[in-house]
Amino acid sequence: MINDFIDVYKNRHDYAKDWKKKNPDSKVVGYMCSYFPEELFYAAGMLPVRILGSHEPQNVTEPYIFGMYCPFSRDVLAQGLQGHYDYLDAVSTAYPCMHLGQAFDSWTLHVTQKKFYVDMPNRVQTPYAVPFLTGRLEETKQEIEEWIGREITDSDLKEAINVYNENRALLREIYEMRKADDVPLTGTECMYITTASLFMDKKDANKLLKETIENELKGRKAKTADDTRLMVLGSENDDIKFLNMVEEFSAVIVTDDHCTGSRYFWNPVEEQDDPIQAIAQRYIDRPLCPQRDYPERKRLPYLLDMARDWNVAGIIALQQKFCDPHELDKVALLDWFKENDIPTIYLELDVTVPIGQFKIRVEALLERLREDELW
Amino acid sequence: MAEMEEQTIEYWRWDEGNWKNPDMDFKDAEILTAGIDVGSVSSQAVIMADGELFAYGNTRSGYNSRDSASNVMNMALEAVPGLKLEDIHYVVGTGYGRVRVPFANKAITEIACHARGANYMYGPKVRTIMDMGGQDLKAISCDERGKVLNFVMNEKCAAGTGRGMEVMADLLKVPIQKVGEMSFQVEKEPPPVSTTCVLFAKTEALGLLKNGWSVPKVLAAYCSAMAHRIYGVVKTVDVKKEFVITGGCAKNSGIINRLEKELGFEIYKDTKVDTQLAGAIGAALFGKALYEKSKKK
Amino acid sequence: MITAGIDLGATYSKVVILDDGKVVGKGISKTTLEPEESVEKALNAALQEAKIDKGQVERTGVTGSGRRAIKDADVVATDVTADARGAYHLDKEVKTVIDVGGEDARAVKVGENGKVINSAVNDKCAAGAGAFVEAMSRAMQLSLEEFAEASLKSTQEIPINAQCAIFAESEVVSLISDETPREDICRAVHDGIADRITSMAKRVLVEEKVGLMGGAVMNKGLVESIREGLGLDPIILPDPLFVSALGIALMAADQED
Amino acid sequence: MVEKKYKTAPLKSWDKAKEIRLNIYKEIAEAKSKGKVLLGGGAESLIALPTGFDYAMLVGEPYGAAISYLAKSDPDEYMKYVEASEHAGYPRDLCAYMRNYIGSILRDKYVFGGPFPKIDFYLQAGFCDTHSKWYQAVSDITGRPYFSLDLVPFDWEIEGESEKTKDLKRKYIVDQIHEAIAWMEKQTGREFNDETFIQGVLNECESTSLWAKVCIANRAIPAPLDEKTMLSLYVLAVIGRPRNDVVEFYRELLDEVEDRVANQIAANPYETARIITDSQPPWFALDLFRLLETYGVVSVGAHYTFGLSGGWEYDEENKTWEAGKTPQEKGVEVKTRDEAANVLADWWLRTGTVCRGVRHSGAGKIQRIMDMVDRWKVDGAIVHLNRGCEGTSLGQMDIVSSLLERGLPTMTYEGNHADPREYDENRTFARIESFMETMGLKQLYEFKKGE
Repeated sequence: MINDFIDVYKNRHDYAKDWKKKNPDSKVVGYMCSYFPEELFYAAGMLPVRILGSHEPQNVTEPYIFGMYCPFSRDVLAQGLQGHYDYLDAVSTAYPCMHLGQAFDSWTLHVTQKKFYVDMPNRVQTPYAVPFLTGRLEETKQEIEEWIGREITDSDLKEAINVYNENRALLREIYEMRKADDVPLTGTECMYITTASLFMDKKDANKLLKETIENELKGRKAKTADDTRLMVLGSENDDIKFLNMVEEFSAVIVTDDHCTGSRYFWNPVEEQDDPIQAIAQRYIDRPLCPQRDYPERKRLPYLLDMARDWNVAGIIALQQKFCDPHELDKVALLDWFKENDIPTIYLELDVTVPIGQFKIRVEALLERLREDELW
Repeated sequence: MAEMEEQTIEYWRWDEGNWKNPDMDFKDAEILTAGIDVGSVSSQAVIMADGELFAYGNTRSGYNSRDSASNVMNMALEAVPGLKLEDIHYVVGTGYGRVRVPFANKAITEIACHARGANYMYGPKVRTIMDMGGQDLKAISCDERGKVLNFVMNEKCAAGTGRGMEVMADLLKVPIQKVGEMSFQVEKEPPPVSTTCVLFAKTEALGLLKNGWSVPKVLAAYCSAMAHRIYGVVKTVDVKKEFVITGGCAKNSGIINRLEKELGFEIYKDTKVDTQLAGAIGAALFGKALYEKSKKK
Repeated sequence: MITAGIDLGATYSKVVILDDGKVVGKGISKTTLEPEESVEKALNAALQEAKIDKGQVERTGVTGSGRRAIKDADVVATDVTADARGAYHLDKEVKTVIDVGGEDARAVKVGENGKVINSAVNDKCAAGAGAFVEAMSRAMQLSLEEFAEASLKSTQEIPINAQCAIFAESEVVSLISDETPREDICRAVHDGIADRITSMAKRVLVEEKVGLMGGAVMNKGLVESIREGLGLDPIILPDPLFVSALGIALMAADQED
Repeated sequence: MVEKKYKTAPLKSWDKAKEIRLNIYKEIAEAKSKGKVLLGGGAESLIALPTGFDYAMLVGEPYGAAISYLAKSDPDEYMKYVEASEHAGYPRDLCAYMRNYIGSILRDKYVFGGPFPKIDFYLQAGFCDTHSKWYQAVSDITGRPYFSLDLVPFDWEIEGESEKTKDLKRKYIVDQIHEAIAWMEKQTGREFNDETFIQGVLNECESTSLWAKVCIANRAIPAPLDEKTMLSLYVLAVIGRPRNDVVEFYRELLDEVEDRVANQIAANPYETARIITDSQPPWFALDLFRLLETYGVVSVGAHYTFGLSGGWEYDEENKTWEAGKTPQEKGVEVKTRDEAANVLADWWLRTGTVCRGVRHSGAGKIQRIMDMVDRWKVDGAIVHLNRGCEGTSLGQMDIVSSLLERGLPTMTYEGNHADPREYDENRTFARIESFMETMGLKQLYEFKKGE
């Protein structure tokens, strides 16, 4: 049920520690970017958990990371330096971006030495990306096998793929439900669900998702057709406080494009003879982070389709302050939605949300979208 | 240990006061509405009679937004003997403290209100509004009714906001009302200061003074840096020549003239109304429309 | 020997008179646009306290951001060096000095004999500790003392992001309009600044004992937040405003002819 | 006046470097009228790739830096470039090279005179987040096609990357080189000349190997070169390393520098302390090196200065980096396009340290810096926390902490390599002064602002 997800979100470390108690022979591996091929690690009986920030100001990262790196990357590193992830057996990432990569490098120097690093290609648009990533994943698989001292079989992999695919399908189902005029859950609630699932054993998550869909969401009306439908998109975002503030103004967030939201689970692994290649293909084909959307701009039409399918009236683009890949899309993105007549505001996230400064921008957007009220 | 000297003059303070239109009587009006703009720095209350500016009050914001709202409303009411708060049909709050105006019927953002207010002050031709507040720069584009079409605000860096000018006025001991005028007392326009960061500009300004720059020259360099910065924000909306500035900064000719040079055209200044009132005026006008709407229901 | 140490800072000019290593007079004045005058004022006050004539001063040392304005000093050194020297004199065990001034904050790692090992100063977007508190106390309509006291009574932590002082200011304005208790806002301001100061200080690889100095450390609320941020128990150096002036006076006395 | 410790002499190669550089920019301006293919792209773009055509190439980073020089001579003019891009909506904290470059396109103004050259296509190796997207934005503006080659660098040697991983990376790049050649042929409608390409590749290896040797010569005491001079010398490799005249230049330069070492001719006749810096300098404010000189300090280089144009090969045995051995030196014959592609990919992955450092910091980058401290006999370090280039600032704070832990006096200052609004000279100079006191150095003569 939604409250259970909220509980996991808030007590993510307790969840992981409990899991470890229940699975004493298994390992917990922290990862930093949603391009990380979790299936490989899950197939090895591990629990992959996403490392996110805590949204609290901190004073521990400055000796290790430059202040012009995005607040998210600094917040992530702070979690490690403050010892919140002490239960991790390894830290890992697929090449994310320079900023999060810096957090990873510092983390391996100062916090967790055991690491896995996947050279995720950036130019996913080249045909050579799949064979390259497949090769790198095969090596990663070997590294895991050496570490845990046993083989990861094809059937382990297929099992992991099935569990992850089921999770993706269930989350998609919830997103489909948000297409309704009377939305069964708020964007804030949905963010709790998707983000909590980043920390959960997907088998547990799937069970809970099924229950939530069947027993809680079906027939529920969290918001009505009078609420203004919005989409949020941009870089990492689990700013519950922000979403909550937006939805207090008779608005509802019905879909998103964030790596902690839809981008994480949108597409399944399509079956192929070679499960490793199937996994590689999935990460190459998934919805794009701006970091990997070039030379052609494929992300913008994708976002427009999503906005239309979910019938949104306006868009709130949120990026982590100093996030270069998002900033490099800013002009194109704003032009694109202007051409396509969807009012959009663009905000920058920091460690804490300056609610006062954001309120006015959000309210002004809503006033624009609901002009009948004032005019 | 020798005494530290107390600094008593507040160079950064704008004028305060109230006003009433001497040619109007509130008893003739069908609808009386008020707009209260509780900003981070100053608060304004405007009373409008059938959509015409009738009276206002303007004062520094205090710590408590509710008190600021009440104070400034009382100030406006005091300008009109016999007028009481109960006589006013509809009150709209705007500005930072918009939801804290205790006697308001509705809160509306200053973005919508400034556009609407500018439309009243300068007429329906206005298409671009720049509001320079204490900590925000807002560039707004609007239609002939003063309806917002798009808006942009400064992000990630407060450089170039009104607060910076206050700090500078305080540092150089120049009353803020005189900053503009004084910034033209230079033989040759100096290059803009390299940083508009409020805190760094302070050290840079001190450095320039030590290098023998005159106060007007430093002000000129700072005003032109501010104009640059504002222009940068404005440029990201569709700038039209029908351009006005609202807020306290509109009174600073040192910035305005330099901004005009950058824009390559003259900014509309043709209004008799104090530019600081734009938000409150817009709010009062929305109040009238909303009141009429509520009557129709 | 009688020496005068002058610390010409951005906000205040401070002077210390030493007689054979003993402080006999101190003086302070607000730094104006005529730095020489400001120094003259502070110097006269210090001389008066010391009951010494100007002519008796044998050597003069000058430090502080405005040091270039003072001609004919025997020793000129930057604040970093003077901070370390002054702090070492006051407490031989101090290994890290944190100097919190009006505009800048600085951390100095002190080595043998008061020599500087390394130092850090706040970078862009993180300046103005003392000045920021002043502005905030003004916004809250409190005196600086009231502001500091209020903060110590706070019962909850409210995170504000103080990377840019001006934006922090608007966060404070939002807190005010949200009717957050005054004490908590005061504390939030101190915590925010302390985060910046301690972040910066950690760059010099802080070692105990930590000594605090500078005008802003007279603010108890801020000191409490710094203490928490460091996770260490710093001491406040005696006469925290005059440590640099003391340091440079000592350097003037040390100087070989 | 203090007495000079060493003799000094102006560098003879200086004028030639300037001449070749201006020639290259002139060739770009005239490329279209001379029927050449004209392309744009970044310095780390395997710039031997287009040598299969009769071509000219505008390399983005030095071009962005060239615009930033204006900040010194004509600040108003400089502002017009950077503001043009900001007014178009490109955020202010993006790479300053890129913003200057985009401003130049939007103003249709070539900083060396005339309109912005009509580029046929853009070619960029995506080795940092910004570079990959930079030319996408440029392609949005100009409508010119863009090819991006994904460059996944080797990790630092200390990480023990497997041979299999290295092979995969090499193959990934070789495949894309072939893809790029086919793409370029399609864009230009011209045939790719394998012979000139092979020569270009060999030149690229040789230029960069020679530059590494020049840097190595700077280990000598007194240092024959200071970093400020090196910045003007390495740039030729950045913009033209596959060119014959550039290879020739570096051969002569190496001779001259080795001659200076033999005769103890110093860059700074007062040399008393040696430092390294980190990241690009603020290009418009190289006076900070001049200030350091007045204290007898010579900056002997930076990871950036050494690595951007340098080919460095790891010496497993001594855990250090030496100048990369070129195919010519190894006696490897390169006869086909595919062989050349393989040589180019391998050279780049193996010997390119800046590109690697933009992807991987951590222990490897720290090791590289420590190696410089040891081998170049360094007494201190000045780290430019570069707000304009997040690629080169990767790992900087960890490097600073490591240097401090090692006991090496280290100073930081915040700035920007190509946007003067983010650099505060007064504050930086004040810090340098404190730092000099910390290092126990005295100013030997008065500092005068440079020309």
